Amino acid sequence: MSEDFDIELRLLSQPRYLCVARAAVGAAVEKLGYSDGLCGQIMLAVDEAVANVIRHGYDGRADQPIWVRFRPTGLPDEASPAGFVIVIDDLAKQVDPAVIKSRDLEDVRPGGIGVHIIQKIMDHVSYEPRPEGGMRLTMIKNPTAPRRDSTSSER
Amino acid sequence: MSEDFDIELRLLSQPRYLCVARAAVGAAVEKLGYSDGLCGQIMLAVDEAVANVIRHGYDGRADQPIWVRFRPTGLPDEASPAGFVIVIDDLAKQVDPAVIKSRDLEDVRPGGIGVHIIQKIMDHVSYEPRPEGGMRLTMIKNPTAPRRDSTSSER
Amino acid sequence: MSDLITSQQPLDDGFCVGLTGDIDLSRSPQLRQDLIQLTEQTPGRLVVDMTEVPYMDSSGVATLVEALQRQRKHNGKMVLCGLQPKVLSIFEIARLDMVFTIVEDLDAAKNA
Amino acid sequence: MSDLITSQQPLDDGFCVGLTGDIDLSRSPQLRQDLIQLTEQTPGRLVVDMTEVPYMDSSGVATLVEALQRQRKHNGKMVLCGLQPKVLSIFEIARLDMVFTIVEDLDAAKNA
Ligand SMILES: Nc1ncnc2c1ncn2[C@@H]1O[C@H](COP(=O)(O)OP(=O)(O)O)[C@@H](O)[C@H]1O
Ligand SMILES: Nc1ncnc2c1ncn2[C@@H]1O[C@H](COP(=O)(O)OP(=O)(O)O)[C@@H](O)[C@H]1O
Repeated sequence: MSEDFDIELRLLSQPRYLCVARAAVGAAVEKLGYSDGLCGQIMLAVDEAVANVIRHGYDGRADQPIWVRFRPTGLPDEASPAGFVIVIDDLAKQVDPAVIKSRDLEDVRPGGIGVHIIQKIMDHVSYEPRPEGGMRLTMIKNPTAPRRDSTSSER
Repeated sequence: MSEDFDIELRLLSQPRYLCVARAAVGAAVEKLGYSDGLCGQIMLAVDEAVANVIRHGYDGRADQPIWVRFRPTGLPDEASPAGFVIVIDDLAKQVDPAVIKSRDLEDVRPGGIGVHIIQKIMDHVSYEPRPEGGMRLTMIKNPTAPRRDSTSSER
Repeated sequence: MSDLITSQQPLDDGFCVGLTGDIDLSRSPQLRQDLIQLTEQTPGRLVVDMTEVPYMDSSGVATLVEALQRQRKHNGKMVLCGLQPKVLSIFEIARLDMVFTIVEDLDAAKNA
Repeated sequence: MSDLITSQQPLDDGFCVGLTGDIDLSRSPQLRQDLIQLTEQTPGRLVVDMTEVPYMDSSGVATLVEALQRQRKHNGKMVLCGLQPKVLSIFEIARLDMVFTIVEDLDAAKNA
């Protein structure tokens, strides 16, 4: 399956490599035509997702693999950015996807906003256990359709 | 072997993904403590190396894999950046490493300076055919030793 | 204080620090230490100048929420200023822009 | 002209263009087309303002060398200005800083 992706990044599960994951994805989406502001948000979503794998999936272990894969989708159009799919895989403990969710935003306390950020930025977000072990996060951003309303559906 | 590296990036052999390779490596070396100027040069060396694989190794074919691997070396020291190794692998045609060299710099004409740039920026540069097919480029930057003369040997 | 803090300045009614660099999970534990020290020694107004912070993730924001709560517990105040648009946007997404006192610049922060 | 060119300005004795964005192998073929057109229509001085180019690799430099040689062939002149330190450094590494006329800014370029 990994051959289906234009870009595949494998990182050790260390916070110092978060910057590598977001830089790689940031460069890819900038090239697709996303604005500075949107690139920043997409980089943030990737950062939050990888940080969660390190902290929750691997409980801070520093020697485990994390894979970040990227593929543009839809027809890249002169006037508007194409969409993309990002898949993040790990070999961490498997959890029920239903437990992966942020705190109620009204109940202010430190932390508990990462998953909310990811969902807010991406058009589609889903977690699933992988048959071969570990978890998979799939994040999709739809192509921008400038003719129609440009904010997309599944927000 | 790929497990020996902290970071592994696989890219399709397309010029639009050069920015992804240099952004990933740039973020990694910035985190190691390299200055802005040196980060820029290291990103340039990676760009030149990957561009050469696309143009010369794959003759411009856009659907082939390129692997960029990164690992810090030496003891990261508070005052000075650690060294690193970058290995770039492909499945492209195998050539005699002796033919991989830039033009004479005195003989000014368009192109023919990429390999020179790589050699100038890195401390060690070597090309070799891989037993499993394709070529391998190994680039090494030595840890900076602030006590002694900080420019390193094999330039 | 760590390399996260570039400037420190006493105020009439508190203290001001300037942060620098990207703040993500690799640096937020350090920020947490620095802020614990700062909130302990600053009874009144704690101003955090983020002009030189190009990027912050939720681990950095969590650290600021914790410091805010610590300041409030001893009736102190915490004010953020100089947020770049990308950094401000994470506060907005998390709806924390109303929880914090966020102002334009240092001058405004001294009076907020 | 492509999205590489942000500004165009006729000069007393030639023409000035401003480039923008990273110039690597993904954009240098486009730069080559633009520069062929420009050198054909500019008999005198061709000024290339690189103030807004944060990054350039050797494919971009090769394109500029080609344009320089084309300009010289018909006794024209080519001047580069506004190079950011990182961009200048590739010209130095390739020892092309002496081959090109490289000046600080647009004003200097008009008289170089
Ligand atoms: N990759 C993951 N693997 C396992 N559990 C996760 C993962 N990501 C998030 N979670 C769960 O979802 C919760 C909410 O995550 P998040 O919104 O990022 O806030 P925080 O990480 O600060 O708790 C986490 O506390 C954790 O229980
Ligand atoms: N990855 C590679 N695979 C095969 N040949 C290469 C590779 N990199 C460089 N070369 C050879 O080395 C020569 C010099 O490369 P370089 O200095 O980058 O200049 P240019 O690419 O402009 O010719 C190339 O013309 C090519 O013959």
